[in-house]
Amino acid sequence: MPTISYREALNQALFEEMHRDEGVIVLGEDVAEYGGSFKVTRGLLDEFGEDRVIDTPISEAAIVGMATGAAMCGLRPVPELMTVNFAYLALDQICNHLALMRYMFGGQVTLPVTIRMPGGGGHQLASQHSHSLEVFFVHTPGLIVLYPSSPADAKALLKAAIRDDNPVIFLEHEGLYNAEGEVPEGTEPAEIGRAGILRQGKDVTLVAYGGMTNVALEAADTLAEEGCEAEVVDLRTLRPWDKETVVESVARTHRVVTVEECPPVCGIGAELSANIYELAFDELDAPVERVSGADCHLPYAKELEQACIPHAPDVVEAALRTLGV
Amino acid sequence: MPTISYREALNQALFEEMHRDEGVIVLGEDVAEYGGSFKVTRGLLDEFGEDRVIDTPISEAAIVGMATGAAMCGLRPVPELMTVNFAYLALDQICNHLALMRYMFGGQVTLPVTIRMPGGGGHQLASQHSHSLEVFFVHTPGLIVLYPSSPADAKALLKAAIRDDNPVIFLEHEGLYNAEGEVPEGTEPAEIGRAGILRQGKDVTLVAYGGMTNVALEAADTLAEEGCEAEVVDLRTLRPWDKETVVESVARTHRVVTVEECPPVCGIGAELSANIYELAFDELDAPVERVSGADCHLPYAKELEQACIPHAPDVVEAALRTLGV
Amino acid sequence: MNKAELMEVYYLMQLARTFETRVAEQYTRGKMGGFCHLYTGEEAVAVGAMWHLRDDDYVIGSYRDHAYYLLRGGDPGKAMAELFGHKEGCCKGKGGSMHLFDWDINFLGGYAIVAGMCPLAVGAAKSIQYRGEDRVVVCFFGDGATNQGVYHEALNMGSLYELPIVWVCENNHYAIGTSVPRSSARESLARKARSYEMPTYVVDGMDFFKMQSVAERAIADARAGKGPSFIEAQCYRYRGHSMSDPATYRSEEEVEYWKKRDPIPRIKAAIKHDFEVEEEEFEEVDARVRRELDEAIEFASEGSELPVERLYEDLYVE
Amino acid sequence: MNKAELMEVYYLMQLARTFETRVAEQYTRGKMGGFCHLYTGEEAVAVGAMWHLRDDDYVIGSYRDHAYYLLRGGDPGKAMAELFGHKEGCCKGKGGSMHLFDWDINFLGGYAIVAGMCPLAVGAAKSIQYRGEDRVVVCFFGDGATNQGVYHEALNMGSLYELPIVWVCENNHYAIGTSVPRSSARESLARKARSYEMPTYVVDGMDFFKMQSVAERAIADARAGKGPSFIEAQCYRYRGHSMSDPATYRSEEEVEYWKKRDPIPRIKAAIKHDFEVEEEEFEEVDARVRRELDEAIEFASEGSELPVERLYEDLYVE
Ligand SMILES: Cc1ncc(C[n+]2csc(CCOP(=O)(O)OP(=O)(O)O)c2C)c(N)n1
Ligand SMILES: Cc1ncc(C[n+]2csc(CCOP(=O)(O)OP(=O)(O)O)c2C)c(N)n1
Ligand SMILES: [Mg+2]
Ligand SMILES: [Mg+2]
Repeated sequence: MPTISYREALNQALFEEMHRDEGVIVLGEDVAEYGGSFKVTRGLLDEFGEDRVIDTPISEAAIVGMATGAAMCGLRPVPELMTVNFAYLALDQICNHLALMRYMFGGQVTLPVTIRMPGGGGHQLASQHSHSLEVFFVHTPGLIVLYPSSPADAKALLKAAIRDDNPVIFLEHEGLYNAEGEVPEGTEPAEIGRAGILRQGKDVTLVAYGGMTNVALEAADTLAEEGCEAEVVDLRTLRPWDKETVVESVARTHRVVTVEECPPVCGIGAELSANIYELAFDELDAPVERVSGADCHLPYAKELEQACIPHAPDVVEAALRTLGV
Repeated sequence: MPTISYREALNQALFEEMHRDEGVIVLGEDVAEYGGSFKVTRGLLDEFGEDRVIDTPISEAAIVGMATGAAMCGLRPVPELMTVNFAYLALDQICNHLALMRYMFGGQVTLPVTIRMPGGGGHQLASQHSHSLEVFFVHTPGLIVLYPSSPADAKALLKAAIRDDNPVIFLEHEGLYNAEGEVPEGTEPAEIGRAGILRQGKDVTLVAYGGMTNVALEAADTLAEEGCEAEVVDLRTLRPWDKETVVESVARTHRVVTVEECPPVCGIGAELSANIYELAFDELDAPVERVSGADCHLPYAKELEQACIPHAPDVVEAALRTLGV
Repeated sequence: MNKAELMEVYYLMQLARTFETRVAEQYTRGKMGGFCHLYTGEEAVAVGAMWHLRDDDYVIGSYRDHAYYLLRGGDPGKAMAELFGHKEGCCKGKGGSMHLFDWDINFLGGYAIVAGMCPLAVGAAKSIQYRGEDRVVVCFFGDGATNQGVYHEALNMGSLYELPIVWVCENNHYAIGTSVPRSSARESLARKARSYEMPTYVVDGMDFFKMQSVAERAIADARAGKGPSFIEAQCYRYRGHSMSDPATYRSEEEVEYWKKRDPIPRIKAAIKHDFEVEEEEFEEVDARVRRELDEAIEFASEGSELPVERLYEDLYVE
Repeated sequence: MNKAELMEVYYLMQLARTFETRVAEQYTRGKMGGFCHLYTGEEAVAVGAMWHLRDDDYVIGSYRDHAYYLLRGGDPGKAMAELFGHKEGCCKGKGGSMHLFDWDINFLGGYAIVAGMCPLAVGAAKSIQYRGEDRVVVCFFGDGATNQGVYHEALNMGSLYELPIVWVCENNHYAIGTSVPRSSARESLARKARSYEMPTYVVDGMDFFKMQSVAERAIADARAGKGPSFIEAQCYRYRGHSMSDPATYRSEEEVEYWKKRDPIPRIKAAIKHDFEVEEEEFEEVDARVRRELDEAIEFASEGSELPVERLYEDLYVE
């Protein structure tokens, strides 16, 4: 199996889906001539021309709106927001138009839009450029939210997103673009809504997603050294998330730690925790532990910024707490 | 004590704070000549003049940005967003400017902005106009989020918000504007971050806020008929919420039902639930129950819309579940 | 235009006008809820703008949308049922007054967020251009919308990509209680639109003939691949902003001034001027409109809401 | 302008220019991280725009903000320390390159969201007007910002309320890799700004004299209560968009064309033309700049990050 980067995997998915379906178009700031700010759309312009690979002005709201209008009339647009931080500017179009038009119009429109956006902290980009905004999308009915953690998933999930007839928020982690991994030739679209088990274990379940899966895996390594076998679940789809897989894992391990990069209040961890108690109360041998991003904005200074992001030792500690160690 | 409406209480708070502090200005769409779309700002223009009560174009992002800039330079602006639904258009200015500037600039700016916005469903305003967006604000570090449920609280909390030196999101419930209640003469500002106990009880705690407190109170009445004494906690401040009061109540009742109007995923209920398990696991005699708005957009049709909003019987049912009935 | 065509114009104007009268009546009787914005007084704008459209062209607009829907050929019964919140409505009762929509007649909907539909129009036009079709998108919005950021983003993109769009600004001089000079640094909205390099027109929106003639040109340009145009139609809403607005911010004289320019007597007079028409012929049209609307109300009244079990239907494509 | 003044201009230009050279050097050595946008080539715009400001006037701008800070009188050491992420920095290391800020010199900050600072400028100007002061706000932003919705909202409001603002558009012809004609339906950004009824100027932003003269007028108007003005300063950034951009989208000829118009030799030549100046005098200034920046780097290098315990400091006013 070829080994490629997360970035290349995404790029391949775009190439393949654009070849497969003429309705797929790509638009966004600097996605065409410049090849994308993170080079995910590199080469598309040459291959598919400017009718399908469209550079836009710095107009996030209208980029999403344009994609929505085009989708309404039968295209399958894949807008890129240069980074997730700019999604704030498009939230009206995302949450108050795209996410609800099908519902509001009684099912008459189908809006197969996949909005790609890189996010996450750790690169000293400071407060305005380091958000993890998954909660905003996960909280919004009508959206599908995906967040791949590996090259293979990146490719399979992006293909699934593009083929899906619902609006999809496709989050990419800036820290993963250069991560390498095996990606099968002829990748098929992944199943949306299905979590993956990245490592099996019987003592504690670590539920993570996106950039946090590596943190969880690293924690699992450390835990293994201490004789604790951690199971690592990668949600992959944040909305609708895979309750079954999580609950089954908890039923095996009886302990759970959630790992999220976003701030904790009304976070993904809160959602997981509340549900796990509702669905698997009797399976739990210890309270659910949440490891989350700091409840503040990411500062520029390197060490301070790192202190805002969960690291393996935080997860290890939390796991050990569930084990009463 | 005089009995006045929630609307009048807010109006009085604005009058009094504007008299008290020359730095307080009000701005927004139709807030001056028209007196506000819900008439909360009625009379302010005549009293304080157009320098302090400012009609704006339909430019939500710039309204918030203008308030922020004015606050930075020493004023104490109270912008109104005509309804919470339009906050989507201003989220970049709210969450990625106002909420983080003090932090990002190392404490050099103080931003005493109070953004008032009416929200909530129940008036057949359909999907684009019926949001409960509290999660967006509660999830964002740097903001204070208030949501009064009675005329007395409306007045005391709005006064507190205006005097507070932090950015405050001040949510008002459209369904409460005509609600009447006693409001003391010479109301003092409320303490931010302090929940209230609206009704004491020993069997189950109902935690609600904003428009949902009436639902909880109604449920408590019904429960009382069945011999169950419910305690009703009104959060009043959603960020930072009063963990102490909630946990103390749970320690007395050992059972808890959360009641929120917003959709459930990563909702206020999830946040409460996760925390209650973390802080009071041993006090709980039953799993936390969450009653929330539907996980979909609010439709126009009357009965359908009502089915999206929690009602007293939903809360009663949930409470009885915690009691094993 | 021949007599039959003109009588059709008269019919459409009366249909749009009378529909609103009947809606107001039903609203007052509690048959519907929510916000309800009437188009009364502005009929010539929509009838004129849409007169030269083909069936396969797209129309999209704001929450003041009953007229757009009807003039596209929408069924008054389905519109009324939608306002009643009934499943027989064009959106199964989920959209209501502000959100009529009908895919079958290429009416891409009414939207409640001021200017929110402008980028959607850009996208619809992109799909036309992409497929090499010669369809056109007409996008209606108010004077107030020109102060929204996304409006500017959309107009810029429409021009940049030379898309087949006709932007129709219904300048009825007020955004709720705020008049244009109190909200726009430049009073000429057409002048403002010229930032985006396209033909702009200012037209008497109370006059069907002027309106259709300007629209004809704009539509033809769009169809011919010459890109977007902008029409500022000066008009007036006779009623308050919505059913709940008493509109005390306007003087009686001002309202009278505009009512004197009412487009319906004007079209009637124009027809009479050019052709031999008996008053009875107009009355027949009026009667037809009344009958159609009686039927619409009957149809709507007989309907019922979607059962609550179907609440989540249409949220996702399964 | 007398010789001393001109030599001060030369000093400011060299300070702004050399600061960026030293930043690039430190960046490459790994002394800082994140995004870092240099102002190299655009110095005449900021020096000219700010030349006639008083100490109590406000300046606000984008992430390409080192020059604004220094020209306001900011301490190069505090700026460099900020870039190093150290607590000695002007924002305690929390802001970094894109977010310099200094209350004491009325520099209201650099912002990373394109056009996001425009409404903040409106608010700052409102506070001035409200207090009856005669201060002025100068707001800097790029050509790309003119395609953002909030930019239009802010310009409209600035004009509507007749606020004391000087909008300075640094038209360096590119927004990252996208040139103005590929993103703006109208290439003249000044023409676009005319939608908002205010004096607009197009000026050679590579020429300090032209720049300051236009700014003088705009500032005087704002100070006199005549409302905002708009200046489109045509200029060029010599380097890529940020430290990580190789800028392959521009031809060498184009870069050369602009470098021939470099504002620093131009000011030097102008000074020499008008006054007797020895080359040594310039060299002394250069040496002074070098010394100040050496000191700045030393100061920054000796600093350290805020301790992690202070992470939550300044999130709320307690
Ligand atoms: C973004 C946004 N802000 C505010 C509102 C509330 N609102 C509804 S209609 C309206 C006035 C719109 O005026 P205009 O665009 O002139 O259209 P008209 O109603 O006159 O047809 C306002 C402010 C809204 N719906 N959307
Ligand atoms: C709202 C927003 N969208 C996208 C970006 C990413 N971005 C950073 S700078 C930039 C280009 C801005 O160009 P311009 O306004 O011309 O300023 P310049 O960098 O040329 O000084 C872009 C697209 C951003 N920071 N903010
Ligand atoms: Mg209007
Ligand atoms: Mg530029």
